[in-house]
Amino acid sequence: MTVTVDQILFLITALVTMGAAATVVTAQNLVHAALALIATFFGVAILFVLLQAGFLATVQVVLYIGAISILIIFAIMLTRRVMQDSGPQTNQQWWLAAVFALALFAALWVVLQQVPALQQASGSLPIPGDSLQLLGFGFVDPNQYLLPFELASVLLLIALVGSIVIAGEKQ
Amino acid sequence: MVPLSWYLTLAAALFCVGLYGVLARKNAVAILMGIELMLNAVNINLVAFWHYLEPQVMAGQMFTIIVLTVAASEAAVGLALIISIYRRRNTVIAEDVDLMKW
Amino acid sequence: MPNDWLFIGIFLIMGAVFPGAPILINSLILGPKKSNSVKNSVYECGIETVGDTWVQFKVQYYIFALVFVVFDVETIFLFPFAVAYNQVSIFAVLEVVFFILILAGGLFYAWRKGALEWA
Amino acid sequence: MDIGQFIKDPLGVIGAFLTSLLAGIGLAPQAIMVIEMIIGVVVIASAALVLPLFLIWFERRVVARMQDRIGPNRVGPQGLLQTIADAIKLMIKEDITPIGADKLVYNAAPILSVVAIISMWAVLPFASNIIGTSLNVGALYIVGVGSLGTLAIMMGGWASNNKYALLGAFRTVAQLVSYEAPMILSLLVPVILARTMDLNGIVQAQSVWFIVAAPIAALIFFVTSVAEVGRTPFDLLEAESEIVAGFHIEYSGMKFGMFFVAEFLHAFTVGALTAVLFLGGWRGPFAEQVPLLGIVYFILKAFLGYFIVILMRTTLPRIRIDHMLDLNWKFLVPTSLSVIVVTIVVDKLIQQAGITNDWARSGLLFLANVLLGLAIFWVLSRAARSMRAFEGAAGEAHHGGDHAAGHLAPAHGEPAEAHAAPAH
Repeated sequence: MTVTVDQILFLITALVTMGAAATVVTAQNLVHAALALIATFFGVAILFVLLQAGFLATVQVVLYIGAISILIIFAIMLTRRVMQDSGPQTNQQWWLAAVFALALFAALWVVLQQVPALQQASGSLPIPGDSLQLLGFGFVDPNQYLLPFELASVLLLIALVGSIVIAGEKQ
Repeated sequence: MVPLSWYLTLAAALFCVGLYGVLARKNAVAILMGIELMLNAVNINLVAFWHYLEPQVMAGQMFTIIVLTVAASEAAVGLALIISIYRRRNTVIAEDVDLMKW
Repeated sequence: MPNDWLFIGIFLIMGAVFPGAPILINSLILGPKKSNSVKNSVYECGIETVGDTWVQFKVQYYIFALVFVVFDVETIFLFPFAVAYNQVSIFAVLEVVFFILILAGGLFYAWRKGALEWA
Repeated sequence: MDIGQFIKDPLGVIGAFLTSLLAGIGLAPQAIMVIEMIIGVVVIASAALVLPLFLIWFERRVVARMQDRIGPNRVGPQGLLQTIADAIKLMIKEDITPIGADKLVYNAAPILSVVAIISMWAVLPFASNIIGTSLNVGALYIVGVGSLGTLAIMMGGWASNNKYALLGAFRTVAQLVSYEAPMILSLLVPVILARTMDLNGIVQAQSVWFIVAAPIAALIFFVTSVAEVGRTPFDLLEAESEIVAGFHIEYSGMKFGMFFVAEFLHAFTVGALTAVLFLGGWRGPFAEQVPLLGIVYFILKAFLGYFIVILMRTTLPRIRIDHMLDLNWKFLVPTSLSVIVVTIVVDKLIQQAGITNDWARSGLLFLANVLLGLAIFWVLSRAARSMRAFEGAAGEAHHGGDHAAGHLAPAHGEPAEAHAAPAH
C-alpha cells in the first residue's frame, strides 16, 4: 500500500489536532487549554479544507477562532482565581471518565469496522463547483432549509437575551 | 485517497477526548471547552459524510452551520451562567455548586 | 479549489517564516545577551511590580464579545445568501429581511437593557 | 519571448518559462506547481514586508508636514533610508523576555500578528490576472485571518505577565471585537452587489465603482477598518498619555518591531481593501489589456486610502472608550444592518424590474442610500434633541450638579477626562 500526499497531510493534521485536543483536557493552566483549543479548531479547519469544504473551513476560523475562543478567554479572565488555577484540574473520578471515554472509543471503532459501506466510500464523487450558491439558495428555499435558517435567528436572539439577563445583572 | 473511515476514526477519537474533558475536569469553563471539542468532532463527521456520500446535496454543510450556531449559542449562555455563578458564589469549580444536590 | 488552498497554506507558513527570521537573527545573533534580573523583571510603568498579574475584569468585556458572536454567526448565514442572490426570489429576500430584523430586535433589547453601556 | 504576450499576461509567461525550465531538470508536474507557488508566495510576502519600510517614512513625512515640521530628512535622499536605519537599530537591540512570561506564547504573538495581516495579501487582486489566488471565499477569508490578529494581541498581553499589558490587551480586544461586527456587515454589501466572495470577482463586477452604489457601506467599512488597525482616533490600545503602551509594553527589539510592522502594513492593507471592495481595485483605463497598468491603478487607490488614514490620524483627537463603543453599537451596527436590508431589497426590485444597465442600477442604489442617509440623519437629530432636553432637565434638577456621574470614565485607572457640561 503506497502512501499518497493526501494521506500524509491528513495524518499530520490529525496528529496535531489530537495532540492539541489532549492538551485542552489535560493542561493545568486554563489559558493554555484555551490556546490549545484554538489549535484544535485550526486543525479541524484544515481537515475541512482537505474535505474540499473551503467555506466551512473559513467559517470555522471566523467563528470558532475569531469569536467563540475570544468569548472563552474573556470568561477565563473574568472567573480567574489564583488558588484554583494551580494544582490538579481534574476531579476524583477522572480515571472513571478516562475508562468511559476509552470504552466509548473502542465501541465506536468496532462499529466502524463492521459497516462495509464506510470502508468502501472512496471520495471520488464530484464536488459541485457552485456548492456555495447551492448552500445560499438552500437557506432561503421553503422546500429546503428555510425553517432551520429562521430558527437559527430565533435561537441567536434567545441566546443573546438570555446571556444578557444572566451575565448582565447588577450585583 | 484518504478513506472515509479515517475521518470517522479521528472524529470518534476527538469526541472521546472531549467527553473525557467534560467528565474529568473540575473547572466549569474547561468543561465547556470539552463540549466544544465534541461539537467539532460531530462537524468533522458531518462534513466527511457530505464529501464522501452526497456531495451534491448540501444537507451536510447546512447541518454543520447549524451546529456552529448552536455551539456559539451554547458557549454564550454557558459562559454567562458560569460568570453569574462566579459572581454569586465565587467559584468556578463544578463540584462546589451543590446547593441543589441531595 | 484544492490548489487555491495549497497556496494559502504555503502563504501561512511563509508568512510565519518571514517575520520569524528577523526575530531569530535579532535574539540569537545580533542582539547583545547581557541579561540580569533587574533587566528581565517586568517593566509595568517603571516602578516595582506589586502583587500578582491578577486583575478583576468588568463583565462588560464579556457582554460586548457576546453581542459580537451573535452578529458574527448572523453574517455567516448571510454570506452564502449573498452569493446565491441572483437566483433567489423576492420572497426569499423578505425572509432574509425578517432574519435580520429578529436579530436587530436582540440588539435593541441589549440597548434598552443598558448592556451596551461601558460605564 | 514575445513582448506583446508578456504585456497581456505577465504571470502566465513567467509561469510557462519556469515550468519549461524546471521540467528540463526533470521534476514532476506537482513538484513544479508547488515550487512555482512558493516563488509566488515569497515574492508577494517579501513585497508586503518591505513595503512598511517605505510606509513608515511616508507617514512620518506626511505627519511632520501636517504638524509644520520637516520630519526625517538626514539618512539618505529625503530621509528615505531612515526606516532602514531604524530597523538596523532594532536588530541590534537586546531581546528581553520578562521573568514569569510564558515563553512560547510570548514569542509567537508578534509573529502571529504579522501573519494575520500578511495573509490578506494572498487574495488581493493586484491586476486582472496578477493575483495570489482567487479564493472563492475571499471576503470571508479576509475576516478570518484578520481575527487572528485579535488573537495575537490577546496572546501578547496575557503572556507578558504584566497587569497593564493584560488590561491594554483586553481593552484592545473589546474594541477590535466590537468594530469587527459592523465591518463584516458592511463587507457583506459589496458581496451582495457582486454576487461573489471572490475578491477578483468583486473587482470585475465594478464596471461602476461600488462606492456609488454603496456609499454608506464604504464609509462604515473604512471607519471600522481604521478602528481595527487601532489608529488615532481609535488608538486607545496604546494611548501614550493614559496607559503605558498597551499590550506590547514588555516587547523589545525585533519583536516590538514586528508589532510595529504589522500596524503599518495593516493600515496600508485597509487602503488596499477599500480600493478592492469599493474603488474598483485595478480598474482604470486600459487596465484590462495591460495588467501592469492595473497594478499602478491599484497601488494609487490603495495609497489614497492610506493617505486618508494618515490625515485622520493627524487631525482627529482620540475618542473616549465609552464614546467609541457607543459609536459602534448604537450607530454603526444599526446603520450597517439597515444598509444591508435596503441593499438586498432595492437590488432585488431592480433585478425584478429588468434594469440591467450598470449605471442605472448604481444610480438607483445610490438614491436609496441617500434616502437612507437622510432617514438616519433625521433619527439622529431627533435623538440628539431629546438627549439634550433630558440632560437639560437633569441639570436643572441638580443645579448643574453631578449629572455627569452616569458618564464616568471606566474604572481602569485612566484619568477621567474633563466632562464637558452642556450649557443649560
